[in-house]
Amino acid sequence: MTVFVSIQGLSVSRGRNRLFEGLDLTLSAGDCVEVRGANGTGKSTLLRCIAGLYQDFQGELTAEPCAYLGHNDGLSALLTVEENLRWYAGLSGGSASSKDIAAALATLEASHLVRRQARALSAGQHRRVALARLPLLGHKLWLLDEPYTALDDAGTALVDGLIRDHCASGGAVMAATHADMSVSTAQCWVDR
Amino acid sequence: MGLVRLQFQREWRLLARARSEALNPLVFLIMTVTLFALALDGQAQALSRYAAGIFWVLVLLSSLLSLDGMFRRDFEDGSLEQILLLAEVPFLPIIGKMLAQWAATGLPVVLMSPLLGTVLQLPPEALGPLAGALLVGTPTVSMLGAVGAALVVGVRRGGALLGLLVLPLYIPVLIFGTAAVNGLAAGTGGVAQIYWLAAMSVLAVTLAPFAVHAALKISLENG
Amino acid sequence: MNGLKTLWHRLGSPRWFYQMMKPWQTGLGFVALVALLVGTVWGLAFAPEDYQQGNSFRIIYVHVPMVVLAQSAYMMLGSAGFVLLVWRMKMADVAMVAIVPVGMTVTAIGLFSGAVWGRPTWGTWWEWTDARLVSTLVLLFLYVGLYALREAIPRAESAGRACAVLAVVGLINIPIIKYSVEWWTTLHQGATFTATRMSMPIEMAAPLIVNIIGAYCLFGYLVLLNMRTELLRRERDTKWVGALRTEVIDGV
Amino acid sequence: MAFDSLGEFLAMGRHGLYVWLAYGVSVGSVVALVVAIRARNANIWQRLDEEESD
Repeated sequence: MTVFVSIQGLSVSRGRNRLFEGLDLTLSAGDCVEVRGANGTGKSTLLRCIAGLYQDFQGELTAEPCAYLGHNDGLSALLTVEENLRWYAGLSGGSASSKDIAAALATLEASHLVRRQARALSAGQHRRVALARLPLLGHKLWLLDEPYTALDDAGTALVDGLIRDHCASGGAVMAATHADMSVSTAQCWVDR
Repeated sequence: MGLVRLQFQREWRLLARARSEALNPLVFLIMTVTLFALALDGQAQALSRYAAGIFWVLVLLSSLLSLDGMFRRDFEDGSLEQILLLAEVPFLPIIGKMLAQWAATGLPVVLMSPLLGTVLQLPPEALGPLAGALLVGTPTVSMLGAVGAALVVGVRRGGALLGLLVLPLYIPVLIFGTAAVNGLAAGTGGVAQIYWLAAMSVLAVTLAPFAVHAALKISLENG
Repeated sequence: MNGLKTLWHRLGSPRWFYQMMKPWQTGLGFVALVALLVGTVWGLAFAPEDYQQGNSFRIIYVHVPMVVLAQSAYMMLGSAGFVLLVWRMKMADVAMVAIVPVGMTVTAIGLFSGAVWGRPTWGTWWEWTDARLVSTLVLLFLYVGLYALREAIPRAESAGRACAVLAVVGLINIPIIKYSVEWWTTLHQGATFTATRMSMPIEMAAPLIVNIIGAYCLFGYLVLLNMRTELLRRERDTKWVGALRTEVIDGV
Repeated sequence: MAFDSLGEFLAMGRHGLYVWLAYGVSVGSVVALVVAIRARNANIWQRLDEEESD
């Protein structure tokens, strides 16, 4: 049972106020943890710490390389959906054929957007394309910061399916959300 | 090396799609050269004596325009942090980005320098040395500028601050660049300065990626 | 070797630094006061007149110490930046915060006194052929850049590390800048000798050495005081600062 | 003593203006710097007292 993330006594403070302290957590294959807490209590900061983007923390933290989806979708407005996804696959060391890209988009029912420039997408479509890159990156650990923003019900169901399949095939997911996730296996409250 | 090419192609495609934005620094250079020529054209003889220095200063100033936007668009749409996250060796995409920035600003300046040099009344025998000195000197400008750009990418209205941080570091390039052109044109020897420019470019190309990487990690922390 | 290691770790702890550096601070303060008084009076009143420049050369006793100090302060900034980036030692950031304003003021003084010295010697308020004056001007730009960058970044931790990167990059560029400026000034030199670089008999040089030592002690005093103040500001919520407050009646 | 009288010392040959201008501003700036840093320290202590009392 490979462990993707292990955290002991993690505490983070922003300036002089402390966001959270003494956080313990382990994430292994098949886990899907919901990170919960009121606004501004450090949910995003926790994910950024695990992803390695934020180093100002005390405590023990070891994590595998991960695929991270932040508040902004990380899509270049002037590039088409295909160009964005091909760049992502190449960046993470792999490569993506048109078939892989089509398959990834299909899981989120966004295949028809493949030729469109990112700036021409609606917020929901933009988010779906951003999520579509996850299977292409070849990382088992996914860190998602509010994945459901701007998604309609159909979109939310598709994302749940994506996460369920990923966990089933030995991956692990940590998602910061405001509402209960149907696919989550555990909850982690940062502000309790 | 694949990552360098991958990032270079991506930057080049982005520049091609936002052609006007990519050409702004060059248009700025052409305009400012014309302004100087208009202001001083009366004393053609005097202008040619200072043309090399004027041209180098304008190249340095126009580079600030392109550098300011170098990381800003990727920072705002979130793809910049993905480079640091996903790339096995983050220095390679950074080098790809810097080469693309040089190719979009440094190279065109070198190619246009004969034309703009004559506008500034530079004697014909000085045009070759000008192009050569620019070719060897502009990589340092792009590389050091990239460090400054990475430091101010998270700062609102970082453009003015970028100038303050980077222009003092450009002074050796300005001194040796101007001396090289004047020396070679007058035949009194400017080759040593060309070697200096080349040495600085090699030093910048090897060290700047580390500084840019450190600066980007810092700027992304409060992202 | 492990004595050094424990010292390194101790240096890192704010409380230890605050208390252990107090005697060094006051000591350096007194030595600086005495040395600068002696050196200045000696240089102004007792050192012999320069046969070429007359008495205007006495400005050397304030100009040279300030310029030398300005350069060493930037070296310290660069190394503190390196320590901050590599070992993530918070004390290095405190040191940088303390050094920048002192270094900037010292550079400005060196620049001003050098310019005033130029007036009687070369007849101009600003002398482009004096390599030390020009490189001091560039050094001032580097200090202002560091100061502006720290002001521009809201988050204290990021501002500290960003300044560290800039200080290290600046440090690597300083020798290149100095060489190019020196080469450039000799290019425009022509006949005039550089008045500020002269070989001096011992009775002229002695007060200068005393003043340079005094300047370094003053710098040590100011930086230590500034660092301990910054530590108080950063650690004001901690228990040891609370305890300090109840103990101490008059403050410093 | 390199000068014969106080008057001559102040005159500094014909360079009095420059020598005293340079020293005046330099010493003035150093003193101002010392005062500013000591004031910053005292200010921190004073702010600590205020925070403690409220």
